[in-house]
Amino acid sequence: MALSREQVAMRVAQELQDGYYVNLGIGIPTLVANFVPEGIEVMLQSENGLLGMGPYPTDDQVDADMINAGKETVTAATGAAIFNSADSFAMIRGGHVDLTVLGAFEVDQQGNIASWMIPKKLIKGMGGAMDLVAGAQNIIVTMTHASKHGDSKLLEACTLPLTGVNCVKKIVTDLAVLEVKDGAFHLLERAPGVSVDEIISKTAGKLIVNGDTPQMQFA
Amino acid sequence: MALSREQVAMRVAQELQDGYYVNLGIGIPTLVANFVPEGIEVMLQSENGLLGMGPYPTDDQVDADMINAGKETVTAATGAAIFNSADSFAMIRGGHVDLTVLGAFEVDQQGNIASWMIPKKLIKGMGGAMDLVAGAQNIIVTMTHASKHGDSKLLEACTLPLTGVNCVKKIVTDLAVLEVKDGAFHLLERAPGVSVDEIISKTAGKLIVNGDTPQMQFA
Amino acid sequence: MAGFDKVVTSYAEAMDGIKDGDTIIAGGFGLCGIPEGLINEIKRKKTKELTVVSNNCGVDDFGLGVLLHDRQIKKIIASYVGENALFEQQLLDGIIDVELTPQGTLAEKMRAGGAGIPGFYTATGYGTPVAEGKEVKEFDGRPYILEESITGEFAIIKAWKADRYGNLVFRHTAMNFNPMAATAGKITVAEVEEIVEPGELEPSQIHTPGIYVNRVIKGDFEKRIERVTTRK
Amino acid sequence: MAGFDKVVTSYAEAMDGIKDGDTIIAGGFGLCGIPEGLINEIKRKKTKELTVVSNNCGVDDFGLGVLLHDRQIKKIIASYVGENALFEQQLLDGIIDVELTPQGTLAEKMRAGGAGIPGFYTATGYGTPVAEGKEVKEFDGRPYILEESITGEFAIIKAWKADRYGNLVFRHTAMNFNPMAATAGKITVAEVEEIVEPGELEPSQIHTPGIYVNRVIKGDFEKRIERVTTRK
Repeated sequence: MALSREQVAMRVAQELQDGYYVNLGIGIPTLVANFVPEGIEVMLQSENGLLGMGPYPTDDQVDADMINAGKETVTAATGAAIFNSADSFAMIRGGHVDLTVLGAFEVDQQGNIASWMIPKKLIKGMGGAMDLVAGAQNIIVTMTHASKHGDSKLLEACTLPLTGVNCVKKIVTDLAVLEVKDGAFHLLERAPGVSVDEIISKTAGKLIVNGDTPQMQFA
Repeated sequence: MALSREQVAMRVAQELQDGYYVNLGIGIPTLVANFVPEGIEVMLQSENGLLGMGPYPTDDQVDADMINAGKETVTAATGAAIFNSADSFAMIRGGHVDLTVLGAFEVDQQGNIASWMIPKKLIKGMGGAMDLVAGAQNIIVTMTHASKHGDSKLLEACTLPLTGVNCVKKIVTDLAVLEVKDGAFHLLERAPGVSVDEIISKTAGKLIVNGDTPQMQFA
Repeated sequence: MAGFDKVVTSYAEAMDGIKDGDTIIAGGFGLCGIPEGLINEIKRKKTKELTVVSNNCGVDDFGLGVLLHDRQIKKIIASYVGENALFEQQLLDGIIDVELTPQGTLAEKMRAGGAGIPGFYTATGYGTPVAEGKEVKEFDGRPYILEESITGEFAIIKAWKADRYGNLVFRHTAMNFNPMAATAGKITVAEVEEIVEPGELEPSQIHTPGIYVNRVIKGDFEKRIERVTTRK
Repeated sequence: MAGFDKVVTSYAEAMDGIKDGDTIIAGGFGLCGIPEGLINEIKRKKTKELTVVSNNCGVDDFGLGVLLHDRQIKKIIASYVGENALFEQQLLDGIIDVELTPQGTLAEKMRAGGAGIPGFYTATGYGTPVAEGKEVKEFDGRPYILEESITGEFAIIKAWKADRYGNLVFRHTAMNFNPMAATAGKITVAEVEEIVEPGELEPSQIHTPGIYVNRVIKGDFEKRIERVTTRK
């Protein structure tokens, strides 16, 4: 069965390592923070200028001057640092963030990602997404494997305007975990109860399946 | 009679305006700070990262962590700001310093300056001089008009490796005040008791003398 | 130090000299750390044909969004404009032009403008619509695009504390784009919560040295929050 | 947070992994704000063929100058090397190579290295020997030269206070090149005067966020002064 949003976040959280500096995008990526494995500590970077993002504030902690990149009120964790936007993106562009998790409309087998614009619909802007995908050492994309209409989001070539090229290394969808390399998607894991055939049928790009595909493990 | 070092500094100080941010080089330029005219306040920028340089410390104020660009111990004036070297040169390169005063080996009629290197003698390095001459809105060069051997330092074209091109606007020597524009030195003032003929004889580059040349005035 | 006293007492003085067609660099991220009173003064003056450089364009009735009602903005250079329905309408109607710029590139373009760096190379946006028409150069085998700096006739920013010399300190994440914007204006105006005497701010803890700031005004801030998000 | 505790207790650990031929980015201006103990550890380890990137090269018997005695430095990228007679001799003898770089360009090259900006344009040095072999480009009618970023295997810096996560605060003008150097090392080691617990440093007053710092060691500094200059 397809994973819930929370389960996708739980699976992504398994990729975290102790001491990682991580940038989590809006949506499912934000949920990853709730599932950091036992014994592991990560520091969250928010691109508006905060390293060491803490939990949401309690009602009496709310401060208009303390927000995250999603414009939500947040707190600073113990040992946090706050800096300006140029310094924040120097950190991102310079490859100092260990892992970036973000959503996407489409990913293709070259590791290209489209996540910011659907022509003829409203153009909201790319925010920090282009900087993040260009700068991160390691990018995990989370999204549903296919659209509501059943159209695959894992393509031979993205059809929407790109956010970045040759940058996505790993994808966690509601159906599978895949690696992107050598111009193909490589199936690593499948969601519990989801068949390899279903994944094949919902992957439009080149998909490499190597022998048995283990199911994702959730502790 | 040729001006003393102090008199050159006094004459340069007449160029200061209230509210100026000023960078003073090593040597005579440093002395300018001693002759800031009554009723005028300037703030001194030291390119190692200090805006608002104060006087030298008293013996008990000496602090190894508080130095100027000449590596001398200094103090911070009230209202000073301290920042890193990249930010300091952003300030300089971005043209935010109102006036830079520095010494030179040679200046030519195109406003080129040579101040950092004498081939076959020791190469010490340019330090911040190239950044200063490229970034300042207004540059005054102070130097003796001619070398000890009588060789003019105001040339048709500099003979030494350049520090910057087309940047010097004004020169205050021990003999004269000159403006550099349209490919020539324009004589503005002469030192008290110094004849125009002496200045002409000691200026190798193209010199424009327009009518009577007033003597410098010292209050 | 009369020459260094940057404090003005009216918004009219604060924005004196702004004219139709000017480029305004504005600090702020969303509605956080924005110069509320300076924006309202521009609205009051009805200055037109403005090019606004800011990460966002406020919301319909707050922040830079208030300049849309009288069509004061001709063009905006921003990274994200998705919070504003009126903006969307003016974009569709061709009243306003938008140059979408990646957030980090935008911050760096402002910094570069203030720092005398006319252009820099970044991998951000390579291979995307952002790269169209821009020079591409390889360094160590990776392609980068050339981005040019931004400066403006005015920069309007919001700080927490200022001293009379214009030295500024920002509070928490209300810092955001304000320090870079401060460097990129020919005239930089800072609206602040508190004005202190020179010497009260620790020199090495000043975020923006006074050399960048031409005018300081004490503001009175609503500080609207876009998304109040709390836990139990 | 075990994963974020950057504190090491020996200089051997602090400089573990340095090897012959490495590029070392060093903070400091003259003898002010230099990582004295880390430099001495490199001397002790006798690492050779180093490329050192630093504004200066110390004096004969202090700072980076101590690495000259055993000819550990192959090349130095600096803006001013005039305080060091041994350096001069090795330069004349062809033992050491020097790449003189304007001070502001050097600071910006380090910052760019840390910020993922492979190159930037500056007017500094145009028309001088510094521009030789460099690409020239005009912006708004003025010529600028292309300067490339610098990174190194190690950055060695000196700070005042650090917390265990590697967040750093610098003291007075001992800040200088240290913050930029911190961003430009694959491994960045900070030698500091005092180690405090996370939370003791005010977040918005941290000069160098811990993300740039891999190791922190408490040092014991002589803090030699080059030119003690006093008034009555």
